[in-house]
Amino acid sequence: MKDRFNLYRFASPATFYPLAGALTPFFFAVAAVFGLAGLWLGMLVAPTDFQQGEGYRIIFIHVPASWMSMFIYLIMAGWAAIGLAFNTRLSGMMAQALAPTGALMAFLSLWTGALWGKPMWGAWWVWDARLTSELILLFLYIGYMALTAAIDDARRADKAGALLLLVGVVNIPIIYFSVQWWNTLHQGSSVNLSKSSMATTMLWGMLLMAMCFWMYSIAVAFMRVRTIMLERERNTEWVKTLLAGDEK
Amino acid sequence: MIHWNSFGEFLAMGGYGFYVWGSFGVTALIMLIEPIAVARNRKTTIARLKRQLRAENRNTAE
Amino acid sequence: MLEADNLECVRGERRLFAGLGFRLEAGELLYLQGKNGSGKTSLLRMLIGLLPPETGEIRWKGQSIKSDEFRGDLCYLGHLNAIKEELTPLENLLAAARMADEKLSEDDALDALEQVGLAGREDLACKYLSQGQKRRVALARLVKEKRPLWILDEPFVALDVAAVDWLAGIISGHLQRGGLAVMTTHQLVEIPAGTVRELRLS
Amino acid sequence: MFKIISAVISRDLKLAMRRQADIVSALFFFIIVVSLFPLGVGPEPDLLRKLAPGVLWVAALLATMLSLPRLFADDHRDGTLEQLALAPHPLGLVVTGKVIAHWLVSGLPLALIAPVLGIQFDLSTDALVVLTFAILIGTPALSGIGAIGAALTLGLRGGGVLLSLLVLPLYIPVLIFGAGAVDATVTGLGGEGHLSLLAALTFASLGFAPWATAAALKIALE
Repeated sequence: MKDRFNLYRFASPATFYPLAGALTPFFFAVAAVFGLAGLWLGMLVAPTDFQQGEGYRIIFIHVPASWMSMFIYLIMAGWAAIGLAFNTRLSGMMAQALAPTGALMAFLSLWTGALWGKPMWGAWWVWDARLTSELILLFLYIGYMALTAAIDDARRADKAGALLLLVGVVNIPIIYFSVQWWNTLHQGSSVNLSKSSMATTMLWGMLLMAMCFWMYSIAVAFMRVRTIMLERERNTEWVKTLLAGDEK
Repeated sequence: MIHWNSFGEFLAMGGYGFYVWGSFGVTALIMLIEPIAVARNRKTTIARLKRQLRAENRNTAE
Repeated sequence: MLEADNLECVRGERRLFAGLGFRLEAGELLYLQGKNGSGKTSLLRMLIGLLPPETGEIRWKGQSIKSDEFRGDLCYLGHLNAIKEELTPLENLLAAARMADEKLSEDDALDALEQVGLAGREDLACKYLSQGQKRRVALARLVKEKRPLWILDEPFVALDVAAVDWLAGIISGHLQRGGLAVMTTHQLVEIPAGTVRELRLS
Repeated sequence: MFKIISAVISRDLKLAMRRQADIVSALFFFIIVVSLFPLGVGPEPDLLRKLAPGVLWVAALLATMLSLPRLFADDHRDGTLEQLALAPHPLGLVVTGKVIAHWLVSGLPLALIAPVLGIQFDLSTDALVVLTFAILIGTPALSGIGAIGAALTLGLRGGGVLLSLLVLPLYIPVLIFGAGAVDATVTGLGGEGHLSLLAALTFASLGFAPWATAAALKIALE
């Protein structure tokens, strides 16, 4: 019984490695298909928005990027919980592989938000509740990456990072509501992004783009986790055989 | 079916061209650079690990 | 009473030991020996429950050492003295006892300090003491220590001959009362009473 | 349970009293930062009144940050932390004691000096009272949340900067409600709502943070 558990624990990166390798091109391909379909629908077919003109088309990347930035943080927190509860090695590696992509998504969300805000609100940056929360989310990502990078011992880095993620995930709703509340107190008017009634083509375009971002994130995270695995497991037999072969 | 009448109109985005293409351009750039960077990192890591392994094997053989 | 089963220790990249096990009964002392970096301190940290072993299990009185109860039976002395430079030896002893939820009267504490040869220094902040004297402040804890399991990391380091003899006496008294002790050491010190066993890590 | 907490508090206070320079320097940092602002933005009373809540609170956050790295570092370096972790009661209780002690020597002095600094910003008496009260009930949350960061960065290179990076984003709700309470009083809206939310934050973080901190300390001690 004990031996089987051990075997499972030691085998899991070894089995996950080739699996992730085989799936990565597939996820990139699916991401490309979704992306092309989404762009076609969003950029070529969807009609003009009667309030925001053509400028609204930024939504097709702004919203998926924002969704992904939040979703990836949740997934990382989920891996963190698994890692702390069951002491699995894969979970820390997955969280670390996801973090840079999540941070980039948060950055894209801010960047496109600024480019959207300038023509719509007349300013690159407004202290809107969503933009502010997104900025804080970016800080949380950077904090996580800085902490795990600062700890040399991989296992301690995993555990400390996991704890930080859980603390962050508890705090995110509190931060979000406090920012929103603060924002309504100080602004009261003007900035309102309610998207009126959205045409179905727009909605579909957005969903397709969201799927594209999702698949892309999985693909990149798989690529990254494979490198992390090699690095971490370099003294195990499976990595040594792999390296002795023609792994590229 | 297609919303635009001409390619120029598509590029102009009803006067929002700079903002729309600025958003899409940077996104495309990031989505291009990130996988390339990850792949390069992977290559250098593998090369380094292979070097280390070879050095180790030499040491044990002696 | 203290059992270790099939312990494996991995620190960073290296596997320090594997398949290690032992059993220690009342009145027995276990000497851990081995070169620097052989995992002595890691094994001690496993035994006190701060370092979870990669595999294997450690039991105290038949139960896993993860319980609060185990820590109530444990007295650990690390290679760090765990004394505060700003406090006097007396304050250090009293504060440590209170924070460990132990009863220690001021008289007992003064008595212990006298035994380790710090009479007259009770009210001097520890930063004015020498290295050896600081070590004695840390060791003074053992004088009134009634907990059954002592785990000591290099207790004889930085002590002069007289102090080594005194400490050996304290440890053998502990063993005679039915206590257990695990220690790492470079110098083998003769302990007058109790069964002495050795474990060599390579 | 209270015996352990009070034992830790009394020891930490005794240590702090023998090292008063630490308390005093954090306090002076607070005073100086707050006093710099009028020099930077100009002496118009209306502007200063508007800025006061935010400036005082941000300075309070930074002054708290200043003393956080040492919260566990000394105990870690001399081996006391190991002994505390091996005591036969949950480590969370010890952390609770340390957090309370930290607040007594960092948050409490800030609250006591804050009304004096508020006068520099031409705040009304009402606003001064609310400011003091807000800092009084908000700073325990800062000590609690900060303890998590201090434990996570224990023994790391550049731990101090990293600590601010981790902890400051988590301080945002305290900043918002703390400064909001004073702001609401200044504008005549009444700060009770903010203050009760601030109290809720403090209670939640004092209940939750010590256990997260204890877990982080155990990771650091491995």
